Amino acid sequence: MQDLLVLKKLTKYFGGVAAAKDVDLNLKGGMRLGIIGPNGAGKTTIFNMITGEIKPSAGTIEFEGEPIHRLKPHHISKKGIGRTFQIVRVFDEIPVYDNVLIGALAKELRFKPTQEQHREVDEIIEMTGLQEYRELNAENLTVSAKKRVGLATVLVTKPKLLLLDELMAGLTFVEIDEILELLRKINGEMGITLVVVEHVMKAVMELCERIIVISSGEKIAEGPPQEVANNKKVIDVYLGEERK
Amino acid sequence: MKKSSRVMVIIMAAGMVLLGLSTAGFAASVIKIGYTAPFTGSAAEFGVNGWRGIQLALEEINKKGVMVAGKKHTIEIKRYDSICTPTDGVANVRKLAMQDKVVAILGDHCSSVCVAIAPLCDQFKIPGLTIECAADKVTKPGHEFYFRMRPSVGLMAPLFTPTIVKKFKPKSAAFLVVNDDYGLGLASAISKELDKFGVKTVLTDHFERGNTDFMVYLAKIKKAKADVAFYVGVVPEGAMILKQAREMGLTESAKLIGSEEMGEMELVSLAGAEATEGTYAVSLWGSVPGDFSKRVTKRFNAPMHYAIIFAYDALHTVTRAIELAQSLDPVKIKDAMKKVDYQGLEGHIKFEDFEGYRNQCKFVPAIIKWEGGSRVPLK
Amino acid sequence: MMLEIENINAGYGEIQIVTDVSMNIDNNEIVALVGSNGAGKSTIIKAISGMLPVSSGSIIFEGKHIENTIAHKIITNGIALVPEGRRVFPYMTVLENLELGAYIENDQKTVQENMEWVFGLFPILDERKTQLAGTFSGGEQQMLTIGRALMSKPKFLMMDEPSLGLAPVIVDEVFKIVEVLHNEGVTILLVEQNVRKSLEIANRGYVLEHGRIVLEGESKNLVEDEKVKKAYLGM
Amino acid sequence: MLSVNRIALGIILIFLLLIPHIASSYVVYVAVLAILFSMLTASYDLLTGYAGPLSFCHAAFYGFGAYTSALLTLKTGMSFWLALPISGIAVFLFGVVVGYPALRLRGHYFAVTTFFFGHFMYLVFLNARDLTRGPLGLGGIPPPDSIFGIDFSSLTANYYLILIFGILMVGFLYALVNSGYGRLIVSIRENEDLAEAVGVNTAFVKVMAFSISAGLAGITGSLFAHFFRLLHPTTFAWMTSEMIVVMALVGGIGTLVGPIIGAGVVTFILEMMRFAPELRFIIWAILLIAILIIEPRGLAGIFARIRGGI
Amino acid sequence: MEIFLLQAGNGLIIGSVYALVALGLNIIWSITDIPDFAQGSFYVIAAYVAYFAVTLAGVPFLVALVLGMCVGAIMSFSCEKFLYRRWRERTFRLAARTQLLCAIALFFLFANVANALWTSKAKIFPAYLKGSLLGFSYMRINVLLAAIILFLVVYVFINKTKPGKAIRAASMDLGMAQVLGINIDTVNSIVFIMGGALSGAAAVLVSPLYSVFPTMGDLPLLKALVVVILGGFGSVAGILICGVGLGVLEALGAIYISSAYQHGYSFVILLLMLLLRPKGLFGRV
Repeated sequence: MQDLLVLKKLTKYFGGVAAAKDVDLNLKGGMRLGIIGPNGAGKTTIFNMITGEIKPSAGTIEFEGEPIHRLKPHHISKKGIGRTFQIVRVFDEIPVYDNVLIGALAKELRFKPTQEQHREVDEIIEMTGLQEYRELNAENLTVSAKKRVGLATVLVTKPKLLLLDELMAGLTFVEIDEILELLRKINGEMGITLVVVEHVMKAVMELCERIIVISSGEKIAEGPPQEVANNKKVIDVYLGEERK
Repeated sequence: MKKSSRVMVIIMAAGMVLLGLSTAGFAASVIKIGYTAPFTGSAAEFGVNGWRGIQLALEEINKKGVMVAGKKHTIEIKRYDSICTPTDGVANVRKLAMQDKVVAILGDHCSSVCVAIAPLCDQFKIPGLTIECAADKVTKPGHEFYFRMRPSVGLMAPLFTPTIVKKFKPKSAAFLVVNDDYGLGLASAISKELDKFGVKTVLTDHFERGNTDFMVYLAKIKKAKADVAFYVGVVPEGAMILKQAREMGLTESAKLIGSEEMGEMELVSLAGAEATEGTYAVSLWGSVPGDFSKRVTKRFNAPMHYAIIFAYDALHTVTRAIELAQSLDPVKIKDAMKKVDYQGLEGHIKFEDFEGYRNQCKFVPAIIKWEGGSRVPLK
Repeated sequence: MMLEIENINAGYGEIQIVTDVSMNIDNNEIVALVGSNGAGKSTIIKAISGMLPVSSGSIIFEGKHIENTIAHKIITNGIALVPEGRRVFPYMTVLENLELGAYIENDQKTVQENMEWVFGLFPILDERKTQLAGTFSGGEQQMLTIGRALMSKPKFLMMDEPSLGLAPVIVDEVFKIVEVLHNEGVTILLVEQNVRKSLEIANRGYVLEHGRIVLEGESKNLVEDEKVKKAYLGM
Repeated sequence: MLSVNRIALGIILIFLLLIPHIASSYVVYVAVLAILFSMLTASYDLLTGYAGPLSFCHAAFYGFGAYTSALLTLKTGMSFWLALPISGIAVFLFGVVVGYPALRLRGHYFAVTTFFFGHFMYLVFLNARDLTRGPLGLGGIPPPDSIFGIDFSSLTANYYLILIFGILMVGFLYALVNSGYGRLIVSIRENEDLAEAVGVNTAFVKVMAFSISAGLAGITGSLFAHFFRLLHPTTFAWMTSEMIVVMALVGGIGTLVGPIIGAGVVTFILEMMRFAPELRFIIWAILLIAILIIEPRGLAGIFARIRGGI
Repeated sequence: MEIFLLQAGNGLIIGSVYALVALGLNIIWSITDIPDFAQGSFYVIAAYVAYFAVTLAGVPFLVALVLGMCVGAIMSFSCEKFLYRRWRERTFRLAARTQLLCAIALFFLFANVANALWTSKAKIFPAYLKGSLLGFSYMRINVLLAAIILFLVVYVFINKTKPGKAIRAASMDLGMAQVLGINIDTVNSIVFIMGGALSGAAAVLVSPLYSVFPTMGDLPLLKALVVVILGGFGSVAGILICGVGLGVLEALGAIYISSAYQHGYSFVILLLMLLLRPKGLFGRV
């Protein structure tokens, strides 16, 4: 089967500094991939390159066999890549329902939203557990609910690949568990491939089938969670090198 | 619709009903005369000064009282701001005619506004008297109810151009004019007249009101080597032009001739005698009586401005017409306007129809030369 | 006790990042505050330095309540900060950056003395004092930030991720400086993700996980503790 | 609630329809100006209230539409009924040309640039004398040609014509902002990056909002030209743009109803203040600052607060 | 050629006035993110105060200049302290927009106050110096000289003094500056005082050349905004170069292209620059 997402020698320089360097990645459809690494390692840079917010300095990104690294973010979104943001972003001053509806309309613009679109929005809202907030303005919600609104808005665009940037940050353990369950459902029932950048290791370890570790812009390890967690290089990166 | 919008819609509805109830007018016990003029914006000086002139005239008139049909009346002025824009001028006139029910309207000062309100005077059948609009089309072809004391630009140019040609024998002329209808109109009228005498216009340049730096324009005139240079505009810019022209040495290479407002003492007070020395100006009106100038200074602590004279005369003219008509019917006052024969501060005021003009006074402008800060009429 | 933090809660707007955190720092200690990204280390630093308000709890510095003090007043107590991401003033020279470090000091002589002291610690700054800070490499900028913080002759120095994004050689240098400063009598709060290195030089350590202190104690004990590893790698 | 709402709307409509029969021609004239300003603020609201960017050049489009329509009828003898849509489309296209580069700028840069653009267009109106007759004013514009036997040279007929267009325009804008397109426009105001990330072509939507807003101002300009039948550049100077911004703001942008009410309120206040010419704009400026201090969201914000009980 | 030189010199002088206003605007904008339109009205009021000081009280020009600067500074300071500051809270969504609108409202307010108090009639500022050099009057040359002196003063203040360095630090990293003990309220007050004083100085300097009237601030303000954007919040020198450059370009454009659009060139230059170099000619932000 063809890989869903292929990164080849993806590189990005800011000034003279390499935020990402020669990153390779093959991602099969239906996977749950975690990207971890210390602060400033370049995870978000890689994310932003995939979603088109920044252009790579070198290297290619292929999605379903098609190069996408020259496209604008909204084109990439239309191809089937959705994302959430590190600092939670919602459409502040409008109700939750309309937030999600915008996602549906961005996918398929109708002068008057169709019954089908309304139904989809309803479904997604129910799935993300936002029923009680439907009519509330998104800005008035808790962080956890806002994050779910962000997730719902992107889910309704029916992405094939979903990039989640620190979705768990700032949530309580209970909320994290809820989100994890939701993510499994998204992956299992909807068949959406997940890529998560996460600092809450517990979540990554529980959720992901495979993990890649980035440090100083370079991929230093790849493999199943347990293997990665016991990789000496990874431990060194996280905890600092042991004094020899 | 949002909830807050709903409340607003309701309040809007209530407001409109209230507005409707409040539009009923009230009866007048005095003679009401309207005055529309720019009191704000770049032309505000005209309105402000015009209002001074009207206040002076009003004091005199009300002290004496206006006898109409054996009854003593006083005059009340309703004045509104036109900001020198036609839409506001029209709103003023409509308000004066429909709400205030004035018997006559003074104003405006700006030609663009006069052009817009002149037809309205016909429509409402209320006589209007412009204070100082100069554009030809205000009285040519003219309107039955709209009057003008001062000559239009088209009337003026043929009267003074021959004097200039005879005196200076120029071969070329340059124009520096304010970019409004007055400036452009007068410049093209003079240019046309000069053309008849074979004087070529080598340069016409425009500046905006409020401009302060004229070095560019003056440099261009100097470059064009014109024999006479006309500057058409109002005193503040004129004073600047003269000061800067002297700074540049333009006064030596070309004869500078200012438009009619440059013939006022005001110019000397602003630019100084030195800057005006040896320049010329078209002058529209005679010398102002000294005691009137003193009154202005005493009452307003302000220098003389021709808008004061014009507005003063305008109110007196209208009052004269009311007394002649012996009626407060605007149509009768209009008819009486035609009979007014009055010696105002600015000259002889008598409205006539001639050469396609209607309700227009005839003044003959003179050319004056500035010498040592005083006006010396050119023979 | 130099600094006592009692049950503080803080965060950004409605997002609470740290919950009921209590810490103590004694005179002339190096205390390491470790924990994974997003655990809330920087939030604690910001709360102490007045850049973020605390919603409850107290911060007591030398017996004086300083919680929710406006940021520019904190430094007058003798607290200085080496911020995360260096944050030098890029279009100013090294000298100007250092002078700003002593902004609260009005006595020119003291400023000069402090400057000598800093130049003694970082000779490279002396060599390049007229160069624009923005043209410096990451390591050099880090030296400058530390030097700038020292210009106010602080009793208490907070360092937020001083080794982040630096080459290993430079990292070693930074840690060496921390030790030197400690020897000069400066109390230091070290926030680091380089757990092993920071615990090595620290007297005591606190481990922060998800906005709460999960472990505290002598640093040599912490180095060996499996919980630290768990806090980082989530096992 | 909806029924109250309908009744209120009904009262407004009936009142608006009755104005020429119960009020003097002065009031009718002011009402026409108020409706024209309402149309301008409502169309302005589409850009600044719904899409977000703060613009200071709406009067430039108003003027462009007015001059286009006037010149078409004067120079080619075209019928008003053709010149109106053509000028709307022309201004729309002009909006695309201007908006595409300008909207790449963000925040204050865009605002200041539109400020200059407004002034630049004023200079064009003033100095393109061959076309606009500059400060001499463009006169002799014919009234709308009679249609269905209605003669549009009277004030009353013009009032109804402009009222109908006003209602149509507000209806159109109401439908637009509540449609799918409207939601995408709002998404840009609320979070441009997020909108782009979920697949909204933000650059395109912004330019469209800008151009539609401009085009509607152009249609308003055309109506004004054939109502007033005399055009002068000062009518479209930056002062008018400011006025539109202030009216929209006083009412509360992003609500559509707010700016319309703002236009009515400000026009009304300025008319009431005609007796004190020198103080008119001073009071007006103080009023604006007061509103900014009390509630930057304008009357709509004040009403929302009253309702919210805050 | 003579005209070219004359005009270029003239542009130089006008440009230095733009640059003076722009300098204050630039510092204010880079620290507080407010395009302070109100500076245009401080310019007007300062000119009037200086005019009355000279004509009524007969003070020497230099005293009037200082007086004008003080008036500008006080007004600017008060507007920041009592108005802009209340919207500084960064979490407040409409902060930026509200501040901009307030600035415009103030600009409008003072211009109309001047109109109401002193009418729109231009007042001619008496000449304080006679004579000329190479076709430029001494007063005209003085504008340039004074501008250069003021630029030097600001340059020295910003670069060599402690408060100046604090201002520069605050413009680069507000948060860090605060941590180092810099009081941001004080910094704001200082920059607004500077801005007002510079606007006032520019106004009083040109008043004897031109005249004093309520809308006199419009053009310098508009041009100064262009200069700030062209300069891209650059250095003091960048502002001077942009300001003078714009002045000269306009002056020459008026002669060689068309004087009708003299005040439109800045827009064309601005638009070109924004499209080609969105960060300004000397941009660093």
